[in-house]
Amino acid sequence: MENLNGYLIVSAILFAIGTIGVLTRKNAIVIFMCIELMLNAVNLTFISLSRHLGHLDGQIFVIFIMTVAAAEAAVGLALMIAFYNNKESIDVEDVNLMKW
Amino acid sequence: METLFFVIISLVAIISAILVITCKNPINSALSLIMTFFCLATYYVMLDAPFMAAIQVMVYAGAIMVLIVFTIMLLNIRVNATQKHSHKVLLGSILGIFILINTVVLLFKSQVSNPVGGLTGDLIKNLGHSELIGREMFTTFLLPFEITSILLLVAIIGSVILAKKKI
Amino acid sequence: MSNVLSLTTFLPILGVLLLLFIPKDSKSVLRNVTLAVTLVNFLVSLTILSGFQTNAEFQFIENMPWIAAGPFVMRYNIGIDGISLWLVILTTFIMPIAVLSTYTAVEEKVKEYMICLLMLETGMLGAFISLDLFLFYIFWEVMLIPMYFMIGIWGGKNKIYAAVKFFIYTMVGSLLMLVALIFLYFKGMEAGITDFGLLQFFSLKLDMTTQIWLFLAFAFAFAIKVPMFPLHTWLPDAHTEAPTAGSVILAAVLLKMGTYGYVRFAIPLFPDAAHKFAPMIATLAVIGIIYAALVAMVQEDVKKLVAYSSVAHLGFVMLGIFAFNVEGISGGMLQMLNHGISTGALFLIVGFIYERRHTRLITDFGGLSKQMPVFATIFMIVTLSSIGLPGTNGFVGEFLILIGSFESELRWWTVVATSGVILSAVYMLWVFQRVMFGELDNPKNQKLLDLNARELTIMVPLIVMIFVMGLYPKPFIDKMDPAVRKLVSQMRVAPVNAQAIPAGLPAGHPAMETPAAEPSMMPAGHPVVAPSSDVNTEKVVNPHEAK
Amino acid sequence: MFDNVWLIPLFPLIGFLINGFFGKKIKNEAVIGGIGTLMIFMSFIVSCGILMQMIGLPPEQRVFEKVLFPWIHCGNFKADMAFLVDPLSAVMIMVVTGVGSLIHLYSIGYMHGEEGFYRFFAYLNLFCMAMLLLVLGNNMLVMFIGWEGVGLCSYLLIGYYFHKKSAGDAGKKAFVMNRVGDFGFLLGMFTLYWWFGSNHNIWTINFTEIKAASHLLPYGGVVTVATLCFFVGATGKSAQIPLFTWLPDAMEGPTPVSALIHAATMVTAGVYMIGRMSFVFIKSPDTMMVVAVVGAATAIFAATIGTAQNDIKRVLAYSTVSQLGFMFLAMGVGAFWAGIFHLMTHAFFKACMFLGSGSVIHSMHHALHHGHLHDDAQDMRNMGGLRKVMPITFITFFVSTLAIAGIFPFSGFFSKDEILWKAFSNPYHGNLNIILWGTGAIAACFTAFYMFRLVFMTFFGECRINPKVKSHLHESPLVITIPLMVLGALATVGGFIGMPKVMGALPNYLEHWLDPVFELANEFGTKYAHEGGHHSHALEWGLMGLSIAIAVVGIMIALTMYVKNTGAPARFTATFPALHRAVYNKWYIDELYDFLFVNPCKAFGQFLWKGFDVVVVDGIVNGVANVVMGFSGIFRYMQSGYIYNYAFSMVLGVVVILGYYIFK
Repeated sequence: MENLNGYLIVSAILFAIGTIGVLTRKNAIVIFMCIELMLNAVNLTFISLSRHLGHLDGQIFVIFIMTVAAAEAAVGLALMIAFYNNKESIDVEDVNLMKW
Repeated sequence: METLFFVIISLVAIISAILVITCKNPINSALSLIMTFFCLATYYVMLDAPFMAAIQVMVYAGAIMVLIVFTIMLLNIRVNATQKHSHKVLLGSILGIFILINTVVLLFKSQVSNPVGGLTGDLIKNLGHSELIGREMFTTFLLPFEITSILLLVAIIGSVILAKKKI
Repeated sequence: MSNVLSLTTFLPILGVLLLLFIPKDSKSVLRNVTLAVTLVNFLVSLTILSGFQTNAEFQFIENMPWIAAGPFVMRYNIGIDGISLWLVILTTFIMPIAVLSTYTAVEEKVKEYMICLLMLETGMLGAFISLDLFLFYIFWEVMLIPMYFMIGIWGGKNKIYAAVKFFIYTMVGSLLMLVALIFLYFKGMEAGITDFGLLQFFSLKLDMTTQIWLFLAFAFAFAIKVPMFPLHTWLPDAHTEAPTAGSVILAAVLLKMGTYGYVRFAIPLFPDAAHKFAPMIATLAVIGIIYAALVAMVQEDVKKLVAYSSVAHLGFVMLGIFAFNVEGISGGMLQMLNHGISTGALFLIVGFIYERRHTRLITDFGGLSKQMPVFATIFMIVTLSSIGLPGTNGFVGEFLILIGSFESELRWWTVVATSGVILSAVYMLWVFQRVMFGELDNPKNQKLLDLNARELTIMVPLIVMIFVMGLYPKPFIDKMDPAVRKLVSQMRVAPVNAQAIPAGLPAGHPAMETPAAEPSMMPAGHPVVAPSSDVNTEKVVNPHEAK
Repeated sequence: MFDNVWLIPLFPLIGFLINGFFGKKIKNEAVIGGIGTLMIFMSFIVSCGILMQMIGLPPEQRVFEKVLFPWIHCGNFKADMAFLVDPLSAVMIMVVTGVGSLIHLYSIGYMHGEEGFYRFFAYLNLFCMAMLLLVLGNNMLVMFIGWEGVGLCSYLLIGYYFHKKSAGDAGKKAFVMNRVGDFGFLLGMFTLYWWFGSNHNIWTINFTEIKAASHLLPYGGVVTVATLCFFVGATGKSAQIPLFTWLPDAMEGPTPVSALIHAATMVTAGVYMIGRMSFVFIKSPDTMMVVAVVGAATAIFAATIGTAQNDIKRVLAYSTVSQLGFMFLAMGVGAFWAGIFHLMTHAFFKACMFLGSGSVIHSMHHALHHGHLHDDAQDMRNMGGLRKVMPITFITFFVSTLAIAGIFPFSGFFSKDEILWKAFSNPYHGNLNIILWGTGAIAACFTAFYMFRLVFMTFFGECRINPKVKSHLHESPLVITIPLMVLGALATVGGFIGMPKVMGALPNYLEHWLDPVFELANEFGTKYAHEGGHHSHALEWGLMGLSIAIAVVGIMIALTMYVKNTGAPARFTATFPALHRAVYNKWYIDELYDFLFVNPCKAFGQFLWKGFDVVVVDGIVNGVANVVMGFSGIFRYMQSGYIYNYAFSMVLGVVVILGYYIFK
């Protein structure tokens, strides 16, 4: 695997973009998507390193991450719907009950 | 050839990722994200992991993104024209870039070890990726696998309870 | 039945498990089951009493590995001797009474309340039987939490303040104790101690500076729990806000943790420091006696008054313990039991009228004797026990404390403390007069009902114990005597009394045990276990027979 | 018989338990009163048996100890529930059970129809038990049970009419003052115990053991401390200066209680205690002097107050205080047997007078009740001329008054004269003797005066009660008059058992009887007694005559002022208004105590609570909490509640930590 660094750099860039998205966007669904993006960046790292090291564990891990992501998507989106039902908005700036 | 392909895919992936975070309309973001996911699936194929690529397309691009798009449409969110906190964008970007710098520096400073497992491209070609994954999954990782099902069950119940107005 | 101690301690937890399966709406079932569990536990603890051999050794020992984390080795090491025996029995004795008192007092969240009570019982019992310092610490904290909830959830109108105050006060002390505990453990490891077992630490030789710091940390934690002046202000608040059963347990058992801590840990672990600080602690104890009595005198709330009287009583206990002789410490131990019974009874009494009138202000009452004669009689008896009238239990303990401390170095302290007997009569009789005597002029009081059968059932055992312990305290003293003697020998009392004894006279006083001829022994270790023959000789050479 | 000594306190205890538990159900007054009286009478019979047996023994064998069961054994300390029977306690149990039986009997009549009849008898029985424990105790601790027990019963019985605030207050006052005394008693006990233990390794509080070891005690020094402490105890219980103010207030209780507790038995406990420990007291000349001086001072002080009171029972109460002063005077001058002698005669005549006054009050009360009047049934100004309607009460009362005034040959004459003579002739106090004697004599004069004032105001002259109800006054029933007659007879002849030697008509039985008890004390006393204590018989006769003369003078003044010249008291009051007001208000002692002790204590308590507890201690505690809360009040603004802020901090943390590890 001569191109390992390429994959890792792409993964890092994607992760950074995801982070920026989480930090800058207000729309909860977009934030959610950015989180998915970050997870995928990590998945890419796992698989490329798994391939490089010649060991399957990393890929197994990715499967678990995907499962978690799926579960997270289900619960997170349900949360958003519930929140939207209450506040007529999914703007995270409206989520401020945990203040003080 | 392969390098060129890699660069093209990478550019597409990064640009669509940037689109994810810049598009005003969430639908556009979602479509860009799907694009990114497809790029990642391509990477997986290039990394001799066709099974992962298939799952990537099915689970992420297929299931999760469909769920997200449905949600967006269901909620019918008005697009907010103005981004009030420009300093937020600035600070967030700076931090993101710092993360990137950190990671890249880490990447170059550290030494990746030599292969430890016996997994080679030939082996994958001979046996098939799915079989390898399946064998590993149902032997060594059987217990986590089963626990995952519980996690999914919990998620199902949780989302039903959360989303329903009255139970 | 070798593990009867464990059984006693954890039976309430089994009860909790049982309670979990009972729906929370069937209140009477919950109450009865809890009562049954505590009663059974009391019966089980009686087997401990009957199996207890009257000697100075720890008995019913169970010693099993528990936690071994790196250098820290904690063992499940439990056992009792004459000192903890009666406190265990007191706990199991008070619990059914406390449970029975909640039958009508608590109507909300009955299940949680009962669970709290049972967990509290386990915590208290565990603390009394632990022979492993760390195990003790765990139980010490365990009993804090149910009590916190009991005050905070079922308390009066200022319950949150009281609960938090109680919690933080106690927590501050116990964290200091934890630090001291760990420090002590490292000191012990240098000397070859392998785990947190208490008995090993008794033979540990510590230099004076270490002893002083460790003693101060332990003493501080226990002083808060006792509580000693000036760390007592959590007590009136906690008592006033706590529900009746909570007050009863708090007064009867929890406060004893502090004094028990001194007897079991602070004093024998750091004897030299204890000696050094005895005058200071005695001063605080005496101030507490007078101070609490004066403050109690002017209280308007009956429960607060009783709470302050607790402070005064425990001042006596502390004075007795720091007399460092058999009379004083036995008196202190006895007074702990007495206080548990009579102050517990007083809180129950306050609870009874509170349930009827929903007020505790003294001015709201007056002339209740006419309406509630049985109640008046019981209140009278308990009052007398509390002020230490001869023939009731309060007298025996108080008297032994005073005579013990009078013959120790604390003579002048005793003189001041003795005047506390006047003040206690003043405030107790005054409150009795204002509540029970006078015209029955408040119309709300004219329809009060006398005690019902359940309330009588609660009070009768306490009244019986008041007289039994007052008129025939011999079995109580005898059982604890060897352990107390051993403690005194561990203390190596400074030969103050011995100086006055002309040489050649038979040793009659424990002070005589001090090896005056070996001053070099002073910083050295005290005997871990006094040879039983020593104890016997002391018994044989009794001054009366010697004369 | 000696072996059965435990029966003596047991019977009243049984009576207490029966009446206490079942009295309310029994309801029948005759049964309740009968049980109470019977129980104490049984004790009396046992006491008689013990006395008979003791008389049959030679003097040196008249001591018997009975250990019932071990009580407190701890370390060196050892106290058994044990009884001591010796001539002194034999006299005391005879007085207690004898007078007690009569008063129980009397109470059946007097308390008739009271709401808490059973309660009264239960308490009375309990009191007798405690008193008997007190006199029979073999060690200080058993004595102390009785000591506090009688205090308790006194509290309960004074507060018998608990709905009256004054009764509750009086009960509490009595108990607290007694507690002050108990404080002294405890300290005295501790001192003796500690001294014997640490110096001679004799750890004991047992009377016989202390007696056996008493030769080890030094003169003065620690003994003075211990005995002064004990004396504080005695002043509390026996209402001496400075702790006497509770006794007059104690008259709030029913009259039989006053007779039994506050005249015949409980208040004499202090005297008995000094008698019991005479061999310790005598070792301290200073204490003896203090006892004598306090006794004499109390005798005259209380007597002056007694002259101005109008409440019949209060006069008797002050008279009791004064007579107790005489007993302490006797103790203080080393005439222990005379003190006990006066204790006994006083029990007879004062009980008789109290019961007599009770009879009068009973009758007055009934009469006033008939007329629906609310005049004070105890105020002597409402009485007068009662001798015609209540002849038996009058005669017995009059006999007792003669006895207390010290008229020959009534019992009081012998005992009081013996005390005055010893005050004059004792070898201990040197020049102080004449002052002691003079004070005693003047007090005796006052006694005669106010007692006859009482008699004249109550039984002589015109009847001042509202004429409407005059016809309702009548003699009390037999159950009341029988005890009066018995006690009257005893007050008349009781003195003959202690006839002075110079008279020679009869041997001095009592002194010989008590000799084994006080022998040791007298022996110790000779160590520092002054020489030249021999006085001629002529002097003794002369002083005897003088004391009678003094009494007669007192009577004459009373006669002049209250019978012949009835305007005199008013004129006297008008001439010396300040003096009268001071005496009438008991020299403002109560007010003084309130000012000195009670109010400062309350104020100090208030200060400690509101000032120290709440402000200082809780101030610190809450202050710490407030500081913490103040800081968190600032820091909490970090919790903005916006998710992106949290995410931002989290990422920042990741960047910083990661950066640190990468670039370090």
